[in-house]
Amino acid sequence: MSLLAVQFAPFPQITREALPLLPKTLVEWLLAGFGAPEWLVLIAGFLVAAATVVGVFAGGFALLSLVERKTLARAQNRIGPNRAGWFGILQPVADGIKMLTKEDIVPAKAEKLLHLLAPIMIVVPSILALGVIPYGREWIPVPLELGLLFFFAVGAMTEVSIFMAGWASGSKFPMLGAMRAISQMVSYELPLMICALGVVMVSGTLSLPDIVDKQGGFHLGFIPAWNLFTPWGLVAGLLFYVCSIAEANRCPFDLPEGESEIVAGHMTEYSGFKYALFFMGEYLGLFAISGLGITLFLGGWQAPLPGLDFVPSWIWFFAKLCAVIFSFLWIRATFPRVRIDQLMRFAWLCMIPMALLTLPAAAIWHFTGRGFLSWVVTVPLLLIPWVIITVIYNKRLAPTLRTYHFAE
Amino acid sequence: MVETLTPHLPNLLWWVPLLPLIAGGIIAFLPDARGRIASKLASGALFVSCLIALAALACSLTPKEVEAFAPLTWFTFGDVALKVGLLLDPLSASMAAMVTFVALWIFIYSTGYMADEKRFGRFFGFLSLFCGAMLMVVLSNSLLLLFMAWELVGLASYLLIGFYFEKPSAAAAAQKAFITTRVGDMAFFLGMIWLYSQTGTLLFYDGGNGLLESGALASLAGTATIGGLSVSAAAGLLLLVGAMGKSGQVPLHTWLPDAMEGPTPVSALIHAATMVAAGVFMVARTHPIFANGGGLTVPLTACAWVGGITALYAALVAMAQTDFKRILAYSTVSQLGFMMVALGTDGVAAGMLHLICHAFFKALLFLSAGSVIHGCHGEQDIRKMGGLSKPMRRTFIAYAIGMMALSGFPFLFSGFWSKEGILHSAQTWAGGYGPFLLAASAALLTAFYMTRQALLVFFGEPRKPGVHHPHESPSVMLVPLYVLAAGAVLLSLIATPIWPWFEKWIDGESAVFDSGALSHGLGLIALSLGIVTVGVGASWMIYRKPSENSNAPDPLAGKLGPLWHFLERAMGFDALYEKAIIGPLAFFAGGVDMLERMLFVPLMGMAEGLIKGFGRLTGATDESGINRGFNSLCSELKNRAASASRSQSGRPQAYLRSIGLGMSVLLILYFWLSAR
Amino acid sequence: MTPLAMLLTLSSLMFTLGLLAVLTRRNAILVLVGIELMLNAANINFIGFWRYGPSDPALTGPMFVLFSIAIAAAEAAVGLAIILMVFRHTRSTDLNKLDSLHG
Amino acid sequence: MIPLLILTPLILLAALGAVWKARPVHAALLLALTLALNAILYLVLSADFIGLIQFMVYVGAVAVLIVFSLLITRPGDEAEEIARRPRSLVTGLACSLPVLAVMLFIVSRFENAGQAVADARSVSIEQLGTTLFTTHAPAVMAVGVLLTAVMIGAALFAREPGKKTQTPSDS
Repeated sequence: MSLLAVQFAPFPQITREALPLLPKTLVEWLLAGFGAPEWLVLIAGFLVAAATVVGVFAGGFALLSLVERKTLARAQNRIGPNRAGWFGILQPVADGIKMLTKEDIVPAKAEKLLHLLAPIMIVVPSILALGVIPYGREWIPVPLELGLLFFFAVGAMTEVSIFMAGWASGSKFPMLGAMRAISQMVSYELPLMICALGVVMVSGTLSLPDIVDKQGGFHLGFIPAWNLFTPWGLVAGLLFYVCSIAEANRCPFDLPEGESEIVAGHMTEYSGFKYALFFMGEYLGLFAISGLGITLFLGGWQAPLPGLDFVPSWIWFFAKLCAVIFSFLWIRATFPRVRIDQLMRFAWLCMIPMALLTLPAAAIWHFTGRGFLSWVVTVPLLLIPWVIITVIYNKRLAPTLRTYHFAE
Repeated sequence: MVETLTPHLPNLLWWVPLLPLIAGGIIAFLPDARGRIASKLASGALFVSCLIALAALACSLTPKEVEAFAPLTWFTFGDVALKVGLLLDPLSASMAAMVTFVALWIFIYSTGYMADEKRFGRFFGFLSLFCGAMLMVVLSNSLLLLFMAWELVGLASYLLIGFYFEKPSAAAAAQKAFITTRVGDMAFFLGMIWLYSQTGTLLFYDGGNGLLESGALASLAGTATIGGLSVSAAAGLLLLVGAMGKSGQVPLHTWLPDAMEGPTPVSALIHAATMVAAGVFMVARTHPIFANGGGLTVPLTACAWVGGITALYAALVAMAQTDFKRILAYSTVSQLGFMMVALGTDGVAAGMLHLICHAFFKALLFLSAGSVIHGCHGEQDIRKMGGLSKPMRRTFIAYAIGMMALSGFPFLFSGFWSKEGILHSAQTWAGGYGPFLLAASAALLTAFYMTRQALLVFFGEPRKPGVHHPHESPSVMLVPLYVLAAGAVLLSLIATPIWPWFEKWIDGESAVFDSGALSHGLGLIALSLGIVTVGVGASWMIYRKPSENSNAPDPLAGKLGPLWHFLERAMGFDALYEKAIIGPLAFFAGGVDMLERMLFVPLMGMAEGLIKGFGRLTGATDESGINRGFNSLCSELKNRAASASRSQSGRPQAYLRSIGLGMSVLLILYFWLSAR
Repeated sequence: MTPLAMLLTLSSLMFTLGLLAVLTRRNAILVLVGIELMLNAANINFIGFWRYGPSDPALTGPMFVLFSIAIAAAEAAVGLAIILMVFRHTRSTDLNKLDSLHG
Repeated sequence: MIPLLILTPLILLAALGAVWKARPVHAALLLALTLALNAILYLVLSADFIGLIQFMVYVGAVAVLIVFSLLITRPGDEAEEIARRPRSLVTGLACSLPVLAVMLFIVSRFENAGQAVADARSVSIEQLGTTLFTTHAPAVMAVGVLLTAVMIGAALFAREPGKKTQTPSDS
């Protein structure tokens, strides 16, 4: 009875910006209304916020699996899945049901506990990472002061979980796949962080919302003040983009679970729901890393053109996200897989030096007044080494025409 | 020619003694096989030095004051510099010329005489060494240099007497000669040191402050020594003893007859002409010291008496000798006695004259003796010879000239005049007639034994049946005989009182031709004529018909009986010395040896035992105590170390455990202490 | 029992466990695990004292921890590199076998 | 205080597992767990930056490194490990227990040191940055040099001797 007697506070006014926070405010409002204790309301609010994020990106995952297959097909001049529902829209549901109903095989020699734990450990960091990215002016699930650091710290867990997955399944292939995956991720994490460092240095804070705020405003009226449109930002952005592909183990760098090589890499011994979890982990990781890329270089939820204030900020974030994801898919459709030694050499002898270069470039850019003059100074500083490194030093990495030896 | 030479004299004169010495040095390095070269080298060197000596003689003919050449400083010790140098005055010039001339002909003679000798080179090496030393004695301006050369001469005589060192008698004779002369030399050395300490210099003539100049002589005369003798007198006596040793005067004469063991040319050169004359020359050279203090000084009287006694003694002994060369040896001793008498009685010039003449005819006699022995194939006993005048005619003639000169045949021979001069100075001596009488009787006996020798050797029938036809010596041996014979005769020219050139030259005045001089010395000449005729006559009477067999007793032996045998044994001097000196010495040596054996040997034995015992003791302690202890200590240490090293197991965790323990113990200790 | 005491006991226990691991483990890599534990124990101390000790404007605690983390990482890297090299050389990481430096 | 009470036993258990576990990989993973819990402890103690750094460095890098080297050397001697355990444990304990005793004795001195309830104290990035780069600038540079040296050294050590990094395209 006492429930009804509770006095409801007036429903807070929902603005367009705060639309994604609707469920959170709704639940808080209800609990408060029902006289729940303060900490309960707080926790419930957090939980609901988290739920919304997970829900959004789980939906995104499902959509992405379909869209990826569609775009790949279109790129290869075929139609892609269109049976399951109108234009194949229900294909993810079908995959999901397939995954759930598949028998969950656990190899005899596997470490039972670790085998189970591995997939979970892969999804958790991605979700944590998603929690810290600012999606909209209002919609920041966890506004951490050390947001970026948190993102990378959590990112570090993925290597351990991949190792667990590979080692726990007991057999040789997963082990080898895990080792290759780990070496690849460790190698590419370094340039990733160094590029992010550039942004941190320029914007002066580690908290992601502040970084996005700093990217507001427009140069010369129509060019948005995103980090991408600065000399060092361009280079750092591109490097960040390439590293994020490698981090997500996608296409040119999808060596670990390359179908034609080591079966499915560290995921060979998994089937059923665990396998699905792996995929979910991968895609969520993709969302997280591209989200970070957007916040650092593409101005997060900042509008591309002036005068578009009426559009809520999170719309811009998701638009950019779709664009970036599409570019991933596009790359996956076009580029051949890279060999492991080329991959490693590219990371250590090409990416890291350039990433290190962006730091002084950013410093010089900052201290020469960030204007036209700084452009003139920093561009050669970056261009010349880039030419030296790619053209002269790593000539062997350039793709060469394949020569076919036909049996005489 | 004289003027051109005098400026070069100082360094030319040095070559006179140096050339033979250098020749001797070179010969010493030549192997014996190259003997021929040695003789040519030695005679060549001597020939050159003889030329220089004659040239020097020519320079010193014109009488002028004594010319001492610049002395060289031999070596300096502290601020004192010892100087040596050469001297050219009539005395040294005449002696140098005589020595080189006689030695040269003896060299030539000995190339023939020693031809078949195995060690030919070595002989000539010693000879040239001797000549060099003798010339150094003669020409030296410093008593030290003289003494040094004197010793060298003694060495040379030792080497030459002991030339046939295989013969034990020769070796013993050489040793005897050397030791007896050493006794004399010791006295000479003491005298020299004494003179040096008094005057501070040893140079004879040194521009005013030399030894023989007035300044030094005055200082010597002044200081009196023990027994009231002045220093110069005492030193003079010592020098006299040195001269007696070298010239074979009575107490120290025993070595000279035995020196005949050496080859005959050696006897001729050394024991007739030169070396024995060294003593006489030294006395003549240092005469001012002897005569220091004026009048009848002690050394001079001693010299005279010693000379007289020696002359008579040697003449007596010579009568009873049967060995050809021993007779000549004793005659040399007596002639030296004559010279000493001359020097003792202020007849320095007469003494020197007799010395030079004696050198010529005594060398002649010895060389002829050599050729006789050579002819008789080494036979030396006159009793086994006889009638050699026919087979060895030329040797006989030379011998005869020498014999007549020695025994003083009148007028023609130098011996007569020089002996007459000595008798004259002995007669006019202030110190009494003693020496005169001794000298006269000695002269008589000289004539006697020389004719005895001549008769026994050259006249009568050859007594030795085995000696088949003795052959005459080759001309290389005869030519020197003729030259020396000529010398013995020609010297009389400068010796006669008519034209006493030599005496005046020695005394520094110029000689005056005075035909009347003979008239006022007639008594003495008559006396000496008488002496000679008596001596020869008596000898002729006794030895006219020598008995046929060679071992018949000597006719004189029958008459004198025991006295003859006494004389034959040289008055028993050897036996005397044997008993008087060698006996006690041997006894003393025996006693010391016994002392040694009785006292020292056991002592040493004890000491040895002690040391060996101590050694054994330390060895034992070392072995048992230290070694074993040390080894056990080492092995203990090693085991302990081994166990300790095991803790260093190499396992890091073991180390960490110990670190942990250590740390906790330390901390506990720290807190426990701080809590207290 | 103040939180600081709690933290200190935690760190000493952790240090001891690390020490035990270092002393007992035969595998070189697991010794490294022990060493990491000991280092973390030290870090806990630093943060504990910084947090509950007297206020410290100079932030020595955190500074120390930062440097210690950096150096621990470096040490782990070098240690493992060496262990790998030794492994390649002797085909074993068993510490008891690597005792050639014995006395 | 409560989170502390929860975390401490967890950390100790994980650490004990890391030390005790026979299988090396399990031990390594448990180490990763202890390090993660440690990071969480730092976060609880409101040393955020250090916690995240700890998490990133230790869990991300060191644990992976250790696990990686375990993969390479593949130690398989768990059986022998167990067989030998009692003896080595005894010696190990004998050495480490006194150390523990000493430490606990010292800790007992601090029984009531420090505030019971901590005041709100946190370190901001700016504070950390300024102190790090002003007072400890040389230290930071030294650590920089050290890390580069280590990187090069480790690369050199781990390289197969003699074999140049061959890439197929070089043939």
